[in-house]
Amino acid sequence: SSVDEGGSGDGAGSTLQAIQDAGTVNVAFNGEKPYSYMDGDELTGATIALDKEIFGALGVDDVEGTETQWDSLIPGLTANRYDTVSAGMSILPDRCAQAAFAEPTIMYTTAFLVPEGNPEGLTDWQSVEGSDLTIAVTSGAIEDGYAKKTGVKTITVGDSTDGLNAVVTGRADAFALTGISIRALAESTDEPVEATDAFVATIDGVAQIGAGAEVFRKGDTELLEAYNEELAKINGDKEKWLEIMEPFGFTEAEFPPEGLTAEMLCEGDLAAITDELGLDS
Amino acid sequence: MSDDLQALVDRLPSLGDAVLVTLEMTLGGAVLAMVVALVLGFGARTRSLWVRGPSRVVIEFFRGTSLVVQIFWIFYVLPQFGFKMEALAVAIVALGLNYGAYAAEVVRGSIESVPTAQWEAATALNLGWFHKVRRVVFPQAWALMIPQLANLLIQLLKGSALAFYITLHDVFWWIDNLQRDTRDTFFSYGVGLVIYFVIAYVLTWGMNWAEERAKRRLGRGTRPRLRDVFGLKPGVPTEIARVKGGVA
Amino acid sequence: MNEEGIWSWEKAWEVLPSLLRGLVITIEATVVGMVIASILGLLIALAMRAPTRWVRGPLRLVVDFIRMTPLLVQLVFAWLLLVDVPPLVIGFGVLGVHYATYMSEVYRAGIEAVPPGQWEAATALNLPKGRTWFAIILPQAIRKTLPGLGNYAVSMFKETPFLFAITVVEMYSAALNFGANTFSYIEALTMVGLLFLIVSYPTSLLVRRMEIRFA
Amino acid sequence: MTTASNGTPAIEFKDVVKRFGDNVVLDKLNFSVAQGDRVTLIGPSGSGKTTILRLLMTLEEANGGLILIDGDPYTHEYKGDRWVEIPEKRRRLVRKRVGMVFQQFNLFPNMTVLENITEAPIHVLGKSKKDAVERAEQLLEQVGMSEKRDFKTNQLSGGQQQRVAIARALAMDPEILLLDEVTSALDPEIVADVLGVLREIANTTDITMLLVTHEMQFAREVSNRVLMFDHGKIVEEADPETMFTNPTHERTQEFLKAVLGR
Amino acid sequence: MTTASNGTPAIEFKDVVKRFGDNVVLDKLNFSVAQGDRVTLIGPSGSGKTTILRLLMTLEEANGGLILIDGDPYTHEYKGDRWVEIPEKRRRLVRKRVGMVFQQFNLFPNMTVLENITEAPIHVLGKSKKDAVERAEQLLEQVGMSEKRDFKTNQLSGGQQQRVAIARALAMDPEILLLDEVTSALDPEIVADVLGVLREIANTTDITMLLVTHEMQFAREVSNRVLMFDHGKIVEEADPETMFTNPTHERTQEFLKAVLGR
Ligand SMILES: Nc1ncnc2c1ncn2[C@@H]1O[C@H](COP(=O)(O)OP(=O)(O)OP(=O)(O)O)[C@@H](O)[C@H]1O
Ligand SMILES: Nc1ncnc2c1ncn2[C@@H]1O[C@H](COP(=O)(O)OP(=O)(O)OP(=O)(O)O)[C@@H](O)[C@H]1O
Ligand SMILES: [Mg+2]
Ligand SMILES: [Mg+2]
Repeated sequence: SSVDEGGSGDGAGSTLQAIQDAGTVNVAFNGEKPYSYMDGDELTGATIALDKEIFGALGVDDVEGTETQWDSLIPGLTANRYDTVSAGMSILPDRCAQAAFAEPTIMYTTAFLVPEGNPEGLTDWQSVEGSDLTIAVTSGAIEDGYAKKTGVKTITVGDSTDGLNAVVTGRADAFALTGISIRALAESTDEPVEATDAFVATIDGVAQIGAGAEVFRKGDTELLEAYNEELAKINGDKEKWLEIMEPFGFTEAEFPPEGLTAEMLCEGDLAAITDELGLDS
Repeated sequence: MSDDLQALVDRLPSLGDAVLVTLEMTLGGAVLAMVVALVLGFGARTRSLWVRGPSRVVIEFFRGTSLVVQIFWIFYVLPQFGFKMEALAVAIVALGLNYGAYAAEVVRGSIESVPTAQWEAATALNLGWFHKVRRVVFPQAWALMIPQLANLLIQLLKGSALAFYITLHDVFWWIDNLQRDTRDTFFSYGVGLVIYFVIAYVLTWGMNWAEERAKRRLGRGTRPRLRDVFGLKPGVPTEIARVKGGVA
Repeated sequence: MNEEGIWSWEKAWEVLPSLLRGLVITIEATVVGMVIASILGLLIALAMRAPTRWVRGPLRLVVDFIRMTPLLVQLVFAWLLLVDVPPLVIGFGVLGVHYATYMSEVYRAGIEAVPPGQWEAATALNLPKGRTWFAIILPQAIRKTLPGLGNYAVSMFKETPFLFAITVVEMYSAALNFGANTFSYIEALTMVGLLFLIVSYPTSLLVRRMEIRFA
Repeated sequence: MTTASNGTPAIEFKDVVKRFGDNVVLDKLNFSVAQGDRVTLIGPSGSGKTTILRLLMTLEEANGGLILIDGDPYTHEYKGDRWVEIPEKRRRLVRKRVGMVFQQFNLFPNMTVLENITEAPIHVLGKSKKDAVERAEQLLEQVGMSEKRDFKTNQLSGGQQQRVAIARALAMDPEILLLDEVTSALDPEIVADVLGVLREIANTTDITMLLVTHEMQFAREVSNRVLMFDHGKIVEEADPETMFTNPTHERTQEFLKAVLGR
Repeated sequence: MTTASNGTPAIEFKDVVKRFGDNVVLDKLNFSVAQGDRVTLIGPSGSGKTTILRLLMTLEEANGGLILIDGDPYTHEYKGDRWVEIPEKRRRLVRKRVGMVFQQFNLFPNMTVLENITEAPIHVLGKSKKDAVERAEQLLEQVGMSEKRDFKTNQLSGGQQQRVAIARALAMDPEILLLDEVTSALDPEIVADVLGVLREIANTTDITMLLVTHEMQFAREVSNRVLMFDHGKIVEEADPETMFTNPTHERTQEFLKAVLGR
């Protein structure tokens, strides 16, 4: 199996050096389609494909994976159990204090999973704001933050299947998650549910730009820089990016706009970013 | 449903490995727990405060903080202090320490339920402490302990489902994956229920057999009938109410 | 290793309020679950003494099945099936039923530990069955089971994290939530461990006191 | 206290059979005890003495034969030509007339001395609490335990517990009192004390007594008939004087020699 | 079997004090037992008889005073001018000379009859298994239990268990044998049997015996000295004949009357 034990960053030597010597990098993943998951015996997914490309360029041919629950991705990284986290984790200011994010690789939109026919007619965040609908959100996800800020009633579920169950059983009126995940979820089930169109949520008049990225240990600056360098080549070439990501259902909508950096997202001033990049929701 | 079955069949080959991991954790954890229980159980009833005190602290600590938190610390925090173990080892150590602390109370209680007169008779024959314990007291306490240890073993088995939290591919991980594949919680958890039940049942048989054997050694009980061994016999026999320290 | 070091007191204090809110749920679940388990457990133990195999057999099977399968799965099943019941109620109920199967064993042992001489004395005094149970046997049996019940209370307390699977945010899921948002898992989970210890240690001291008193 | 001294035996065993597994303890045992009689059962260990008392108290079920109390069938009766078990309800009516004191006292540890004694009169005989307490105090006086009425039973010595147990049995005003080695769990010096209480009861009431004891001196003093058992059979039957001074059967001689002659 | 009959007492109590909490059970008790003596302790319940035997077996710790076996200090000794506890290692050497038989037999239920007897000789005396088994069989023969050598102990009756317990104590070849009411848990008829075994041992060995018994007849037969205890003090001391027929102290008279005179 491709699942391996242990990161390469033990001791004093740099992680970059270590993985280059070994020819193997060990990435943690959460088994969530379409980001990073096992397909039979093969580790695959959009962020994995990206990793293979980038690490390959760094002279590391093998990308191995350690499957971990969402909540232990970061603790395992800090504990040197693996080298990076490849799960498209959102770049958030609080998180930046504990771990180092690479530059954005995927732009996030939001969507709702709703009962077939979308009885409540949900389209964007404004359609739930101020309503008395109950929205299911996954524990610690950005949508949870949106709901808190806008006073939307939520229940917290463990993972996307639980979110599906919450909608099917009527415990929640909708399940909010990233557009990509909701689309994948709706496709993978026979239950009478559907995905709404993805949107960029606007909270307090500010477009909630969100992006996911590879995560590194704080100390692994050298590896992070090397990774970013290779990533810049892909991010600078939309065709190349789509070539890698499209097979997993990603579209141009998820392509990170030029100029958007992890540092900006870590700052957390979304209004400033919108202005600077001239984005509009 | 037929999709579900297809997914189940596809995943069956990997079930063997998953069960193996669960069994390794359960049995490894149980063996370690027994060692821990013996050390702490006897430690907690010595007269010397220097032994009893630390034993009690360790027991209360591992019973008092929960298993998840212990696993978290051993797997994710200790490495940051340069103390790193393999995931399976971590699972076994955590399960062993946690359930060992519970089992220590069972051991202590059972040892205390062996009549003092037995210790005294052994002293009157001038047997040394270790010899008294090994040959006289423990074999009698053992028969009292088994039913409660059997309960703990089932709890330990269920506790091992936390292994996925530390990247192990055990039965629970397998079920979780089945659930993601099928998106059918009922189906996949139902399958999981059956798997855990079967493992628990087999473990219970083993413990029933051990109990009958221990009782026979004491000349109590009869030769175990098949029904005694294979029946889903309730864990706790009459004598247990006398045993202090109970399961928890 | 983080350059900030492993532990940040700031984060620890920051997470505390939401943990305490979760702790309230945790304690509620334990108390309510314990009440259900104590009563249901006793009923099961009594039903197990029914003279007919047609009661004992099926009951034994159900009890063993519940005892031998994971609490988490039972919670999720109940949550999926009982659509109209609030998750908190399901949590209390399932915890109670799950532990009732353990407690029934404790009660059974307690009842069987009442010396046969007590039954015989009651018969010799011609006391009716009900009076024998309620005035003679149960008062003696339950005294002996108190430590066992206490132990299960401590243990149930530490199994409440499973409630996260049915959307009940108790202490543990509050910690995970905090961790996911900030990546400060160490502080959050360590505080959870400490809070567990702070609550369960006095409880287990109390239980041992009872052991000594009722021994 | 007796219902009628019309010659109906207080206790009658007819062909009573009792087995434990393959072990036939009583094999068609026949004997009867007249009203007001004081009968002592003696015999080696395992001869079935306790079993007889337990059958009478319905703590054991007989495997055959009839047990009658005051002529009333107690455990089984013939109906048509089949054995029919007597329902618990009717059995309780008969059982009211029988009281028993155990070797191990079997007091209820969750109750005080007084509650032990009043429990059954209140809940079985339906006495008022006041009446029951009054009678209990009278009995406690009689067994010399008045000052201990509010003690828990485990604060009492063995001899004191046994005296409470005797009072408890008497509180039900039984016509028949069964006593199974009531002194053998007691310290030797205390034995005399408890026997004194029983002697007084024997002398002041006309209660029918069936007792098992190894205190031959006591048997001699209170009983008017002694039955020697061996292997569930009556080997010899006589008044105490004859039995203890001049036993005819060889087994009895041997037994008495062992018990008395050391 | 005795080391030397040079006049050193086999057992010597010097000012021995034993308290349980506030309850002073032995208050500066002094007495000694010569080698080969057979001494019976009598006295009412709670007078401290068992405590004396338990102190000798080191099952209790004395609170003061000296206990000597063959002149060797056993539990404490003066060193310089301070009490020093004797280490377990040396204590075990002295304890080898003492054997004890308990009222409740206390056989090990997890071992067979033979294993009960050979366990200590093999593991404490370091005998070979063959020798230990040989000696055990000889002892089983002596107590009449040869056919039961491979039985589990709970398959035996009380009397049989007590006989095995006696054999077990003798297998250690003790110089001093302590016997605490060894027949009082037995059925009356069986008592004679066990006493017979002890009588034979008394008659065929020169083992020093210290025994507590309520069987006055037996005390009379085997012992050459009787000590009457009350409240942890020796009230009277005499040869059995004098003690039982002509006790001088009032407490003794009263006690013997209660125990014998029923
Ligand atoms: N519950 C039981 N199960 C099996 N056998 C029993 C049971 N009770 C009694 N026995 C057997 O029945 C026989 C008679 O027992 P019982 O107690 O009546 O004797 P006993 O004359 O009272 O003796 P003792 O003087 O020792 O009290 C014995 O062989 C005993 O082993
Ligand atoms: N472990 C103990 N803890 C507290 N008190 C004790 C203990 N053992 C004995 N005693 C007390 O010491 C006193 C003497 O007891 P001991 O057993 O020596 O008396 P005894 O002469 O053997 O009486 P008996 O004839 O009843 O056996 C009693 O008052 C008893 O209550
Ligand atoms: Mg009897
Ligand atoms: Mg004594």
